[in-house]
Amino acid sequence: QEQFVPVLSYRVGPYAAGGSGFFGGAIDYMNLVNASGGINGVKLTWEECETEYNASRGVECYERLKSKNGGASLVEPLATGIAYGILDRVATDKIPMTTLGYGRSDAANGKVFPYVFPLITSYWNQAAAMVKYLGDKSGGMDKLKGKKIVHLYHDSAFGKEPMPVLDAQAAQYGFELIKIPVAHPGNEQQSQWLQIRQAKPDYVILWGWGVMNAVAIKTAQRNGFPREKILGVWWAGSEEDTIPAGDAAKGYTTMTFNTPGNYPVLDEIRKKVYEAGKGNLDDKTRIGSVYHMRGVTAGILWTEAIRKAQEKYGKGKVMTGEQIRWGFENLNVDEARQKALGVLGMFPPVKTSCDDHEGSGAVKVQQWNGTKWVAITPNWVVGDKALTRKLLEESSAKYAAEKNIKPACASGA
Amino acid sequence: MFYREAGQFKTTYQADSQILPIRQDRIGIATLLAFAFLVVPLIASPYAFSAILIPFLIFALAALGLNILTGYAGQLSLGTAAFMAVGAFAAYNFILRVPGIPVLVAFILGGLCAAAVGIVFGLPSLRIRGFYLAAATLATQFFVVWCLTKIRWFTNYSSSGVITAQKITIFGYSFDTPASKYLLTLGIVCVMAVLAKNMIRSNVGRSWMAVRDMDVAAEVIGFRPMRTKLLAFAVSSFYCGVAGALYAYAYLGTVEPEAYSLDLSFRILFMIIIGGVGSILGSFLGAAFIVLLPIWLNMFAHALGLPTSVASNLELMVFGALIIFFLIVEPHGLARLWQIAKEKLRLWPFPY
Amino acid sequence: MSTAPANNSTAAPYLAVNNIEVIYDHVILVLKGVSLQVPQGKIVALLGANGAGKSTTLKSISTLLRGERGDVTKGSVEFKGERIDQLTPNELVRRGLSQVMEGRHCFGHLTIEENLLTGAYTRRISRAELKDSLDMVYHYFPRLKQRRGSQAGYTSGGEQQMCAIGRALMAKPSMILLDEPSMGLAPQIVEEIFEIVKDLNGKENVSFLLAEQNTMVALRYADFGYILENGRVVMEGDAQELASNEDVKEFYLGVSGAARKSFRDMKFYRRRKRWLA
Amino acid sequence: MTMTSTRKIGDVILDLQNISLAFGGVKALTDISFDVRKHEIRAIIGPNGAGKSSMLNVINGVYRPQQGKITYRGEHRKDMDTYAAAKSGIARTFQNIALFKGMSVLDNIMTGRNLKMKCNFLLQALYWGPAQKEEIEHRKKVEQIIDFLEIQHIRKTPVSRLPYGLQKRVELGRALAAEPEILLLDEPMAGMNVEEKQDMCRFILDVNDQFGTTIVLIEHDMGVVMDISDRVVVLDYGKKIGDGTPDEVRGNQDVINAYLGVAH
Amino acid sequence: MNISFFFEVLIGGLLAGVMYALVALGFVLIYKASGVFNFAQGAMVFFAALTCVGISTKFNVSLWIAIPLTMAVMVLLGLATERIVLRPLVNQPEITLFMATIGLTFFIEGLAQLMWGSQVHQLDIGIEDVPIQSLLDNFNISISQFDVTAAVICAALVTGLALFFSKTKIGRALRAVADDHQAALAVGIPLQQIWGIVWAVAGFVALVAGLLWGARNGVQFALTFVALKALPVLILGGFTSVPGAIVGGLIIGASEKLAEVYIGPMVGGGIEGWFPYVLALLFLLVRPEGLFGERIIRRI
Ligand SMILES: Nc1ncnc2c1ncn2[C@@H]1O[C@H](COP(=O)(O)OP(=O)(O)OP(=O)(O)O)[C@@H](O)[C@H]1O
Ligand SMILES: Nc1ncnc2c1ncn2[C@@H]1O[C@H](COP(=O)(O)OP(=O)(O)OP(=O)(O)O)[C@@H](O)[C@H]1O
Ligand SMILES: [Mg+2]
Ligand SMILES: [Mg+2]
Repeated sequence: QEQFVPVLSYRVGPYAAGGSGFFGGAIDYMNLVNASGGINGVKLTWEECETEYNASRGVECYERLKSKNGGASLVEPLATGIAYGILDRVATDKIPMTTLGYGRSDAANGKVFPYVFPLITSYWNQAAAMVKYLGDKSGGMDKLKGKKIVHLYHDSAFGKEPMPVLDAQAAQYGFELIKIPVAHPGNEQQSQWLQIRQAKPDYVILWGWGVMNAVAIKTAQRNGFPREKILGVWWAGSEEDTIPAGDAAKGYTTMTFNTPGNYPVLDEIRKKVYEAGKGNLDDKTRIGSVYHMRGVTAGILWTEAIRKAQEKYGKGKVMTGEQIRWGFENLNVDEARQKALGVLGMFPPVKTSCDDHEGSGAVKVQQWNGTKWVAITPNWVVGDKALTRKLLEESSAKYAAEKNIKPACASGA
Repeated sequence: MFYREAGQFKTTYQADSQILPIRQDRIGIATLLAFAFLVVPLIASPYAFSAILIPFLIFALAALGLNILTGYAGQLSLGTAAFMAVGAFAAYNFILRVPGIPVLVAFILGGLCAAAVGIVFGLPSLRIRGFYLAAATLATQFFVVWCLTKIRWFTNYSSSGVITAQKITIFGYSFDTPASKYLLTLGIVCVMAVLAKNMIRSNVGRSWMAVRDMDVAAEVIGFRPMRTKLLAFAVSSFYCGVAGALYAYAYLGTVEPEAYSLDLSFRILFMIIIGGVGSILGSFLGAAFIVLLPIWLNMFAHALGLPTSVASNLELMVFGALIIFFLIVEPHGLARLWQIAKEKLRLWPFPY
Repeated sequence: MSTAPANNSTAAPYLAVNNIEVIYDHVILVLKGVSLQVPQGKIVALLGANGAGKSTTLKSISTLLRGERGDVTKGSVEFKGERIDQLTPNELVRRGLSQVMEGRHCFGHLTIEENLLTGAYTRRISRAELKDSLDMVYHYFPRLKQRRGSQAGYTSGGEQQMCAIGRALMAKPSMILLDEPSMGLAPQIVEEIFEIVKDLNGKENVSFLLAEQNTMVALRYADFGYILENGRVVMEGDAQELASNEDVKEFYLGVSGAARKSFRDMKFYRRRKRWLA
Repeated sequence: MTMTSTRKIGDVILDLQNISLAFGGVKALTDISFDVRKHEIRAIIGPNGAGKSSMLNVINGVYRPQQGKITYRGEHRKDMDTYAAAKSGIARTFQNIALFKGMSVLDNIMTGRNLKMKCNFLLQALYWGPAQKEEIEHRKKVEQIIDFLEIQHIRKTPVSRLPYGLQKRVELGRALAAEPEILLLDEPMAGMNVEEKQDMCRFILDVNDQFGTTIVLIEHDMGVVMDISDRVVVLDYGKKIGDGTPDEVRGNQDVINAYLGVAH
Repeated sequence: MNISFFFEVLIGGLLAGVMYALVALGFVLIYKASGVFNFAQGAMVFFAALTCVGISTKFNVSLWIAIPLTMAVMVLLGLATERIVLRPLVNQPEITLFMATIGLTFFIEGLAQLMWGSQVHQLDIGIEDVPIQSLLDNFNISISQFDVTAAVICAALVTGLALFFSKTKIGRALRAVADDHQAALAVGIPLQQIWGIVWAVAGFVALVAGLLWGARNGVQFALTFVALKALPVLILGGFTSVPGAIVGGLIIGASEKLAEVYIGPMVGGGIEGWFPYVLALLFLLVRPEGLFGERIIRRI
């Protein structure tokens, strides 16, 4: 009895470092689950397919693996392009897709996107939380008035995603928002940072991806801009972003949906997986790194969804995609459950519903101390969720209209 | 062997200028087409349709377009993906904004928009050639993608900048199964391949090749380089535009402008070089090679049970090495290899 | 069919081509077993109609065939008693075997003088010696001296031809393969070129193998000749002997009977009699 | 040798006056005037680099002379335009063969007829109706030329595989396909043996005879030039040093000094 | 906008341009020698930087030992490329050779990551990337001392290469080879040897570029993208000119930065991706062979 998970990973190309960390984490956790007897006795199996972060190859991988070994339980491509490429397909094939911290923010509306789960938090909630954090940091939201915030973004759909939120909040709190795009891939940012130096902003929001992040930090340093004032998006907040920047990254802060640190589950992975020679990372020091931890988190949420589904449809049985979808929609990983799993505080409590495929929306802020990340907000930060909810409803309604979808909660299978 | 043309005499020029003058070839192609249209839909798996056959056909069409420009008219271009993007986004907007427009018409209009863009960006080719032109066509690539991300109208103000292709419905029949999408794509590709072949064997095609082989001489003979080159750009972009629309509608379903990145342009260029520059058959062979090889390698690497990161990197290396190997064996591409094989067959059992 | 005795000199030939077969593109058989010899210090002419395979023969000797997707599938080539089929052209030039290719092949972007200088690439010589060699070429081709600063791509056809020949001379070879040296040259230059050939042959003991369409002149200067038809040697012999052969006279020299006929009086297209085996 | 031609040579069809052409410091042509009469075979001779090819390039508009006037069929102009030249019936062959290397012999010759083809590319793409008819019609004409030049057996061969001499013949075919009024031939017989030259001469004479095509010919083989041309102009260093019938030119001391060397 | 800001942008652009030129140089070398547009140059930059870092971390040696070792590796890579890829492709059309270098790109990228893993690394070559304090204090102009050092290194490299090509007979031979492989062989130019030398030198240039860019942006796969920055430099300066690479780099760097700062905001920014290409294109319309490229000879 085996539950099959296709792994659409990328381990070559420009994003290989992140891909190997994330998928390594997810596989490590699945190994750990198997080492502890599986999910109520059901073992997990998986097969990897190299997508190269490329939409067309990702679709091929998805199609190749989706009906293998009794059918795919779920997919997680960790690539926006691939996620879009298979968005329609997962609904037809009835395979839930998770998009942890990326993808369409409005997919949190389960009435329109029954099979898509942007778990934990979406870009919009992140942006709202950023503003919240900056407000708190300035000593209260009212202190934001008259402040200057630069939104330095990757010039693509990804970088523009938070703009509706930021614009609304700028109007609400009266700060000045300066938007500066960086052309892909962003390996030269002298002109942007000169502009920033000129504008003398109070904060810079760094909405970057890939090499752009390290270069931004480096260029900030060479232009004498303090890194403490830079607040990166979570895709700009991994070791892969700070290590290349070297000393320049010290003091740099970013958002994250994992609290950095060590957790019992990581120790278990070290012991039961790596010592058994089944570890997925070549370099053991990367255990517990940001991407790895994100992968572990994904693994946890996947297994929890399967577990949940088993509770409803029969313990110890292999679940179908449709049943797991229900599991994802009824997740409840609260602190008690986290404690049981040995991950208390590693990510915010997640509770999903048909209306809310995201399940949380809370984030933390972390800072690079020169060697590792440390959380600098003791509690989870949540921004203006009413605002993001409104945007989400509008946007998903538009999608539904375009695609002729009648918004409705999927009935349990 | 049965591959002989002996005894087949052409009594009219019409017969002699057929697309396939040798009877065995005609039979072969007819069988292949019958197979593709009638048998494949019955036996292929959904995976084969939506992950291999459809992308193969679409890439082949785009490669055909690029081959018209690069292979026949001799203008090296790295902007293929941009033209595809124009086709896709234009088709999307036509369907969105012109109620009731037939999908095929929208595809054609999308292609025409791409052709218009092609003409504009083809203008420099009148002065610039070779790798200089290739590097300059990168301007098209970056500029078009930039425009599509910057001007929100093109993506209907979608917050993510991603368009969702509408359903393909023709005369009330909606193409939503992989098999039906495959047949639609196959139909379009076949028609366009025949049109391309016709152009190549008549005066337009000769004008392109003349300009490619020696533009000064072509001018002396009375071809006008400007018209010829721009026509090549237009036709090629049209093909790419239609391919781009199919890429969005029949393959991915949703696309963001970045899906039409430089990477895609290069992939299509690889296809024509591996397949055969200046050969219609080559476009298909090259597309098959570039689509299938990584998949095979990937499956093969898994079968070997190598650690995944090693496997992925080895795949890449083997892919690169195979490209080089094929070029060394036959610099003129798979199509030429095929032709040589046929010539050998004709002489068989004698070596020459 | 004339059967001049095969090379009757006792010494091993300077250059020997033994029964070579050449295939282009894996399928087109062009040379079907060609053998020929060039004794040291002699001028040998290779004659034949268009497409007979003269250029191919020369290219297979100088191993330049590889670059054109041609293969020598059978036979061997020996130069100074050693097999050279596997050597690189660079090594051949170092050993004293140079080729002047058909169709000029000058380096278009280099000036005439630079073209000539590249000809001396393989020689390790002082500036003064280099200059001497240049002067020698300029002495033979004064026209080149005038155009020394122009890019070869912009010079006239004849100037390019001179440049190509001059470039080969710069290597101071002991054996030169000349492919159609007279093509596109004005009559008195043609004479001059053959005088140069004679000169080099006489004074410096340079051997020549020349493929030439201008049979009249070629046979006048050559010691020995081969006639190639369709990739086979169909006739060989002393130059004088060949020149007096009736068939050769008719087809290659344009003299039938006693006198040369006017081109205007050729009322019929000539059907060549083929010496086919 | 006697002139046995029955052709009647007509009026001046092409008249070049005081043509000067320079490339940077190189004076390719200096103040050259000469004319070409209808139906005649006009030869241009001269040493290498004298400016012969440049002269042809001026006539069909590849080069624009800095000075001078060209009168063609009664029209005066400062210089020609390649397209206009082709359109008004000037066709040529080149010294360095300028065939389209990637195409077959047949296609190469077909390109010669492009100005006579009227169908637009959409019809051609459909290859149907008028387009097909047109294609076949022109194919017939081209086949006549192929027969005339006796190159039937290589019809479908890519030209790059042909030996030099045959390529020259194909190039002539391409020029003939345009049914030109004036045919400019730049060393059509270079690299040919006597027999092939004889054939080539025959072609030229026949074209001249049968179609009345005017021919301007550059050639280094004095035998050919003296035998078949009606009038000869001699260039040297970009200057005209002689003009007249072959016999006149042959006797001209300047020409002997500059070009012929010994009297032929 | 004030004048010191203008100068800041201008100088920043010029220095960035020098960095582009460094990469462009590698292209020029190989194009000059063989008429091949070496698509693998970006991959070689990545390979060099990664190998250098990989050697120094894996064997725990200092960078100053790793650099010469890497150089040896790059030379070997160059020679192997000549032997395995180029030699069998002599006299083939440019596009074929171009494609072969694309194959080479995949191979090198795979090889680099296979050997050293796909992690990102920091590369510290001991030059701090901070503004020069005196300039900042006195003129309020921020110029990184790293960039200035890089410019000096680049200038030295360009001068060296320019001399090498103009003063040695290899330089002339290179130009001959680029014109006509077949004829170059016929006059006895040892094509193999020349290509070997050039690829080895290109490997060296890639190493220098890799070290500087790696120190600047970190050693990661994205180093291969710097090739995209070098292309407009190359077409503007001319594929065949070493000084052209420098001048092109300066022009592209300065104008791209000025455009982004002064024109960018008007059209929504992010124009650095295409602006250099469009600029280069405009230059090409005036001079189709780039500023210093050899004129293309078209004659019949
Ligand atoms: N690269 C090639 N590919 C295919 N066939 C070729 C190639 N080069 C030459 N041939 C063929 O080989 C034969 C011999 O050609 P070659 O050039 O040796 O003749 P040639 O005697 O030098 O003629 P010419 O006097 O015209 O120069 C010709 O029939 C030609 O078609
Ligand atoms: N495009 C050009 N640029 C520079 N110089 C040129 C150009 N075309 C011709 N020339 C020069 O003009 C002169 C005349 O050249 P042209 O080609 O007309 O000579 P030609 O009489 O045809 O000689 P040949 O018999 O050798 O072919 C030559 O010196 C040549 O170098
Ligand atoms: Mg020959
Ligand atoms: Mg000439």
